[in-house]
Amino acid sequence: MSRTPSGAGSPGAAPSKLDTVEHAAATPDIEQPWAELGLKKDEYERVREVLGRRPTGAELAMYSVMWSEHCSYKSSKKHLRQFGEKAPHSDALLVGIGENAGVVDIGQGYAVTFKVESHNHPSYVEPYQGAATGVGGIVRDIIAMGARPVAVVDPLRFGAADHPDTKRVLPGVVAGIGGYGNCLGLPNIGGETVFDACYQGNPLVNAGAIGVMRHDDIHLAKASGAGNKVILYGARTGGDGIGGASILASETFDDAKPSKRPAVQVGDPFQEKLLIECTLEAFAEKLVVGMQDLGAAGLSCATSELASNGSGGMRVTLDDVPLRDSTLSPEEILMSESQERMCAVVEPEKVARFLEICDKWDVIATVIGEVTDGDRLEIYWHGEKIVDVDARTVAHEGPVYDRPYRRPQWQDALQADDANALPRAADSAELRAQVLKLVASPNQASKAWITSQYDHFVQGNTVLAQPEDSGMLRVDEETGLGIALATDGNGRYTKLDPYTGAQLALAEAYRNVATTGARPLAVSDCLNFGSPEDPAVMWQFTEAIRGLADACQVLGTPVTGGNVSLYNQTGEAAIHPTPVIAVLGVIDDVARRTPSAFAEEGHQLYLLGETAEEFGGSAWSQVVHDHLGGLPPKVDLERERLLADVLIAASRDGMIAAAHDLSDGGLIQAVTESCLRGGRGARLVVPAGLSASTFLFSESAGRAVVAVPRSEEARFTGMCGARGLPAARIGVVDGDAVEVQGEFSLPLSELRDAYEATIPGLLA
Amino acid sequence: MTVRPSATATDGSAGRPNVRIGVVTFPGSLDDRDTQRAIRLAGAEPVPLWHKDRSLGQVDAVVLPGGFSYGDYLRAGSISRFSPVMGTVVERAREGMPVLGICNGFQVLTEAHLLPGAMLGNEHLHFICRDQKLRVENAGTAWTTDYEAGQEIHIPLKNMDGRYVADERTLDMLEAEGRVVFRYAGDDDSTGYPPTEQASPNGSLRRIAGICNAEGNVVGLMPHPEHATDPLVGTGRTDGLPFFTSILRTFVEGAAA
Amino acid sequence: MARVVVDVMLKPEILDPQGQAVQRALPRLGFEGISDVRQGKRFELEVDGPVDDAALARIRELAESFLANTVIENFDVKVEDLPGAPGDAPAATVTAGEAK
Amino acid sequence: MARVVVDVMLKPEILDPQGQAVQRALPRLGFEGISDVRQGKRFELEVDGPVDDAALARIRELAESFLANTVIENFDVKVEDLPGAPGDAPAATVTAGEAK
Ligand SMILES: Nc1ncnc2c1ncn2[C@@H]1O[C@H](COP(=O)(O)OP(=O)(O)O)[C@@H](O)[C@H]1O
Ligand SMILES: [Mg+2]
Repeated sequence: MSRTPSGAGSPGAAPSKLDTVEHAAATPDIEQPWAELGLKKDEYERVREVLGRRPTGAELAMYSVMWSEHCSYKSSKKHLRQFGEKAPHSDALLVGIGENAGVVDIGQGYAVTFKVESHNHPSYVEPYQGAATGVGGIVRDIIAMGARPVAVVDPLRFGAADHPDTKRVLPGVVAGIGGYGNCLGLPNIGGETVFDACYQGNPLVNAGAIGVMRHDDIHLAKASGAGNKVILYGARTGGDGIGGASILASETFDDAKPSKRPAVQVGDPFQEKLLIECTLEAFAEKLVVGMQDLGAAGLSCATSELASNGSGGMRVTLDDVPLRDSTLSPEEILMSESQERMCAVVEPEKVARFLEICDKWDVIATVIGEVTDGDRLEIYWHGEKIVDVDARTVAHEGPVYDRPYRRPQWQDALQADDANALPRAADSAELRAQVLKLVASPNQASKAWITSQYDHFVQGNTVLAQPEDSGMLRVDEETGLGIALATDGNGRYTKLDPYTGAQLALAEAYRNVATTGARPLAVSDCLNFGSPEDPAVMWQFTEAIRGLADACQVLGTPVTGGNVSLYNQTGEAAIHPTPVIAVLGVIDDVARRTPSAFAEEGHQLYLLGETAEEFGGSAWSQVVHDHLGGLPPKVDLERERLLADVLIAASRDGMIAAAHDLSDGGLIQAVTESCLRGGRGARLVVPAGLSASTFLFSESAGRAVVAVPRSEEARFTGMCGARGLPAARIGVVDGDAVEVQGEFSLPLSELRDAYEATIPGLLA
Repeated sequence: MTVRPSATATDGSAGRPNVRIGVVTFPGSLDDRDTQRAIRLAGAEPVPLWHKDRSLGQVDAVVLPGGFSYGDYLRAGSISRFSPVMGTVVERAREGMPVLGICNGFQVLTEAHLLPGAMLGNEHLHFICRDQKLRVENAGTAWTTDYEAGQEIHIPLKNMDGRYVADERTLDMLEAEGRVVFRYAGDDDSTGYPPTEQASPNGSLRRIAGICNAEGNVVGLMPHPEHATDPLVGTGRTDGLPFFTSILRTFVEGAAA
Repeated sequence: MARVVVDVMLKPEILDPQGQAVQRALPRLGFEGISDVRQGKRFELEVDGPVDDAALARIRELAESFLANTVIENFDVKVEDLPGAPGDAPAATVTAGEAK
Repeated sequence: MARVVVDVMLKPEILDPQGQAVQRALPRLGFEGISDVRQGKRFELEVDGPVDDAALARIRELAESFLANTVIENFDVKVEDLPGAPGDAPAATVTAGEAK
């Protein structure tokens, strides 16, 4: 390694000379590697303008990471504003967009915070560690709000199921998510696993976390109060995840090979578990004024955001940062993304107690600076000032782009390629074969191989977990108050129509929450798209945001926060636009949750909602015809609301024994799953006016199937009738086969084999 | 075995001895709170114990809970074994105090040589979490009297390092002395992992899920009884509750005698 | 038959939580004077036939593409004397290759 | 400063599924001619001061009581030349001890 111990300044300076603020002011003409650090020419010029001089090496490091797409949202900011502008009024929203995570009131003095983030690229490079550190990062966001993390979820997307590289990526990702989450003691209560060739080379590894706190424990990332101390605690800072900073740290550009600093870090879940415990103990003793996790952009981000959200003044002595590698330069320390670190702002008289708690948990904690009266973020190294900036310009006043967007030319042709025109099964035998093929297809098959690698029991509050429609947790043991969470996304629908696709994702997650008996309250999202520099992708992105914001308005569920992941593409080929939507719900007593298993013979099966011929983007069109075209199912948000109301009321009044929402795969997929879960068969009758194929495979939105005990039938149908929700009796729980009268009968054992063998077979 | 109830206090209402069961928290323990809850549900008093303390307070028995103490780095249980609290636990266990090790706690007990054998990574190399069928082989230990020998129960299994290994001589001895307390029963598995050589969910030799020491006061098992004590959460069953009522009864009857 | 050993260690700049946990435990066990511990993997491969340059080249390839992820790990390939039994052989004799 | 390496391998009679998994994957990757693979652990200890007999004896004790669980594992302790950087050093030179 050829780095100089004290850290070289900018190239051209003598290696031993530190690039101080003073030096920068005196040497305006030195060439700086802004391009290598990912800044555009005009962005670099803007930095010089903001500072009134050239930046020091350290300042350049900070601006370059903080003004990156990942940290500044420069391509998406303009559009994300809609989530705030169109937000429906909600009394439940305690903290909205802009903080580490939004906070929602669930009653009885409890508040919940939840968020989903992407860790796509690292997980492709090093599946285990990439996914593991993704979980670590999202959990720190939750702790930073003052909440105890109570569960994680993991929406995942991989390339084709039978592609050899999927065999490398998937097991590693799953083991990493499990390895980290299990070791933290967080139950995994849901997620998604989707295969599609479009994700080859760009797997989507999204990780979500939920935390619970009391109202008065909410903490914001804010450094206020001159004299308050800034404490860095957790892991030592190392040379991992530095990326471009090594360019700054090297003596010349030439010896800065890009591979020198790996972009992937190794996670230490044990360290993170200690961080959780000591942070919560510090919160409980009211020792903390402000709190920030260290994620992307490490200390650059934490210091500038804490300062910027406060009065703006902060002085940091970088020499006090505990290092794992004593040769790190100040630029590298500022940019390092070493995992498992947090930053707290603490009043001086409480510092001793804070450090004591860290010591109890064997967590290294160091005062690295203090809040100052001024409005400058100043950073010192070896007694010299190397950063002197207005923190806001780093953290919040980065560039904003209005990137061009244009509906792609191919969109019309894609939509014209109508899936409803695809040939249907010619006879009952073919229909039966199609059902088996559907149930056994990788996207529809059982995900138990994956989900059994996740602890869903730990913490002792898991009421529902996979494979239920949503995960559900008990929050209060006395009252039974609980929360539910579901995540959904459908890249195929969104490709066909981004506006509708995003709404369908929201509608499905919303429906999944209501299906279990919980009332949907709030939304978080993770927007995975290709390159924003491609106007077609940018159009998909803007349409999806518009669709989501509009739908949230109708459903009354505000977006509380989210995450944007762009540049998911290989060469010219972008992934399907994939907004992943998480919906959080509340249930006043988890004892009345609705499970999805058909557990008792004789229960009547009702199909709620209306079924039309809608095959565009469907699983059937993919599995049977390898086809993607036409329009996605229509969205009727008022209907979704009504359906949710009915499902919640039926759960509250004990009218239904089971419910399962209908989504990809249609009715037959849902019935098969509920039958297999309960170990009971079902006899179904195709309703008049529908073809068997449409009845079984159509993916019309706003539907669910419920099992109603005979004793409740009149009351239940009466309620549906009174509220105007179509409810058709389609069969009964019975026997040990799924039988569609006049068409076919499929023994449960045959269905089970088809459903359960696929994923293990692919990954063995 | 001899039970020496230090259970002196009585809870006024029932006049019943107040049985105090310590639950050790190591850094990285995860199921410690759940174990405390299960103890409370069974009617005893859970007492949190901290790994850095040598003292066990006034407890009558100790549970080493599940989790990933010290991240399970090096080997599961290998670092916790050297904690101050374990010095006392080992001492008191040798004097006859009942000790139960669940999952990570079982791993700590083997590393501390309170129980023979060792725990290795699951044979299929995956973490496994599922509802597991077990057969109770020995209903005579301090922790299993409320079961019947031969009874089949379902409790959650969730671990990475659950493969019980010992040499043949040790295994034969365990069998001969009735010290195999639980065995994995059936392989009603829907996860699709290839069946292990040993027909157990993790490759444990002779399908051993739990064992005890010669005196029967120290029991270790991989599955988690504390997660099968409340019908609303976990597996929806309460098959794990008898662990905690057994130990309660051990003391209540010991005190009455 | 010969044995080839592939040692895989995390790169120096990468955090090694396992090694760190071991090191932190040492003082408690009464061991002083060890300033750093790194933990890695050791693969013992029993090779049929002679371990010539071609065989070693293939094993290096195997190490690079499969046994190690060179994004975060370094590896080292060496040939060992024919051992008595796996796991208790005398140490290496020939360094056959390494990667950084 | 010197480096002492402790290799820890499962005893031969103990099933090593990790090694087996590697071995099973080999044909798929196009590697033939490897009849057995065992996977173990390698610890690199950086020792302050001289590595004399006393120091080695202490490290052997450490290996026996802590780094290995001798119920299931064997270990081997050796001294390495002063390396350039951890993880990419040339192979061992002195066999300092072993246990069965
Ligand atoms: N990677 C995963 N992690 C956790 N749970 C998962 C994962 N993949 C799928 N699941 C669970 O499997 C079940 C079926 O998934 P899916 O078919 O996507 O449900 P739905 O169609 O109701 O959204 C759900 O309970 C889901 O949470
Ligand atoms: Mg669903």
